[in-house]
Amino acid sequence: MNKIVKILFTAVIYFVVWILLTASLKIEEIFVGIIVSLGIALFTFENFTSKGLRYFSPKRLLYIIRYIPFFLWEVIKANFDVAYRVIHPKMPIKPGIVEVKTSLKTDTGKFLLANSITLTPGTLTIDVVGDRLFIHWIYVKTKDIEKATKMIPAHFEWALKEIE
Amino acid sequence: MIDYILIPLVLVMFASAISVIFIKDLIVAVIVTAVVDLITVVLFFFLQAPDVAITQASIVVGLTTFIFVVAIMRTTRKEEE
Amino acid sequence: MRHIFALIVVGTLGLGLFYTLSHIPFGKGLSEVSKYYVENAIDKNDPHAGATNIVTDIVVLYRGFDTLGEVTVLFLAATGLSVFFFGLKKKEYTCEPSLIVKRGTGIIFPFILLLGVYIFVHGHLTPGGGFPGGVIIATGVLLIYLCCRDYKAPHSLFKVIEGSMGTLFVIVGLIGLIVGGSFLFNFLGAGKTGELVSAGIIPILYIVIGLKVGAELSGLVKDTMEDV
Amino acid sequence: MIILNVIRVYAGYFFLIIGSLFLFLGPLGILRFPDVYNRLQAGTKSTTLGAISALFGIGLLEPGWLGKIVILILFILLTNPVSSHAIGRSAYRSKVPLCGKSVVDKCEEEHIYKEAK
Repeated sequence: MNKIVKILFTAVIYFVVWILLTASLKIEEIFVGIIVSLGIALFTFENFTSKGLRYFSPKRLLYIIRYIPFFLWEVIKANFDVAYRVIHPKMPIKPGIVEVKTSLKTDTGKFLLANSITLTPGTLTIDVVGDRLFIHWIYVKTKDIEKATKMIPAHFEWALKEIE
Repeated sequence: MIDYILIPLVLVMFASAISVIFIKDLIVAVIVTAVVDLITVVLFFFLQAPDVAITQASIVVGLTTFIFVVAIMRTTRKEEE
Repeated sequence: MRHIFALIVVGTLGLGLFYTLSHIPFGKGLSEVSKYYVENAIDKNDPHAGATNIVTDIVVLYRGFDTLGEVTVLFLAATGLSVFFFGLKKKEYTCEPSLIVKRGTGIIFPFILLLGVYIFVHGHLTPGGGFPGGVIIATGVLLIYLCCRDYKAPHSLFKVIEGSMGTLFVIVGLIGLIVGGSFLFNFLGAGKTGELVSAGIIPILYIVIGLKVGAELSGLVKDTMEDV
Repeated sequence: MIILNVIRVYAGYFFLIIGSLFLFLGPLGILRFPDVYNRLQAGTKSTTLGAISALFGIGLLEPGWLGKIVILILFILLTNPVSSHAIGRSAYRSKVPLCGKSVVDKCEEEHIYKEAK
């Protein structure tokens, strides 16, 4: 039962991507899309998802919708930050690798958190060991684990905790 | 017009093709070869053969490089004097 | 000494390539064969037409027999490579792949497969076709082999797909021979250009070639990554 | 209606220009910064936003391609940070040193790296 739900969930996601790729709603395109997405979902659902249709709960969708603009704004800020450091003649950098802790449990959550950290101002995930993340920081403000945890991952965890 | 845009590309292609000969680290040489082939992809695209370009891109950048790297992994990485 | 020799070889090849390419009359008038292609492949009443791209018509319908040869050459090359790698010592890996890379691969891999299938299903409508689609599928398999070491690909399935698709290609060609009098004759007609179901046997052949190339190259990747 | 079209086209050009500016900043950072990790930071961030903005500009110029462009943007957001993480991690594992300006290296105290050294 659980397996069928997972396959359905993956097939729905692939089907949406297929429709976006073909950019048409003709009957034959939809037919081929359903066949292809079900066929690929049969092989790959184990690697793709661990929760199945539970990702579609309204609360998660709400948090995803709230997270995306916040995240895009952070990406834009990160770019102006990098631009400032690159163009400034003295290059104001003080790099170092710091350690932070995350409270996210699942692999998908850690993956999303690491991606978000890499794309936001001045930080780059170097490694993940258990619930500890090693982060290269272009301008180290604090060396303390607790303070750094409050400054970097806590920035995103309010949403990712619900999404993961 | 387009011919003049292509001149620097072809020059880079020449330079990388020649530098492959002198590189001692074979992995670096493979990557530079991939650069040469990527420029070929752009040339195909400008000659209005997009399907050839797609095939070239996926085969050259994906598989040829991979097979070279596997072969180097199982022999030696540095070229001997 | 070796370097100078290699330099001379590369220089000669480059000059030859430059000379040849600069003398090809691109778009300056057509030879007899090109004229035939242009007149017949654009004519919508001719059964030898139907794709939105004239190159696709030529490659699949007029030169379909060559494609069969290409697929055979690819099969021989893959077999030869797997024989070459058979029994060589396996490389020891010193560290585990990162959790993030693993998870990212798990999410991205099916979309690569989907893109490959999209490219060869729409081969007669967009640039692309059987070969690029199959190679994209194989690169997806390569990615998952590199990042998830415990992944076991269905190897027997690759063999089954490869064999049956090769047979199907020949069967489609033979049906054309019976119906229209030539190997790979377009017995389904051209249809309405631009639709998904059109261009006769071109989509069928592209799906066959795509699955065959994908299975073949995935088997090659498996042979090189997963030692016996 | 015509005014809307004009706005759309000029917005498309604007996003293309912004995108190419950021794509230019990435290589500049790679040239100026001192070590691998700082260079990766410059490379990842500016290529991500540069590519997204340029693609969005193209999407505005050719509205029929918007579906494909949404997929491309999602893929870039998913894969670009993963690849830079992989490069950074393997650089650290191959013992590429941090630059002289660095103030702290917590990774050094980690046991897996100690065993490797």
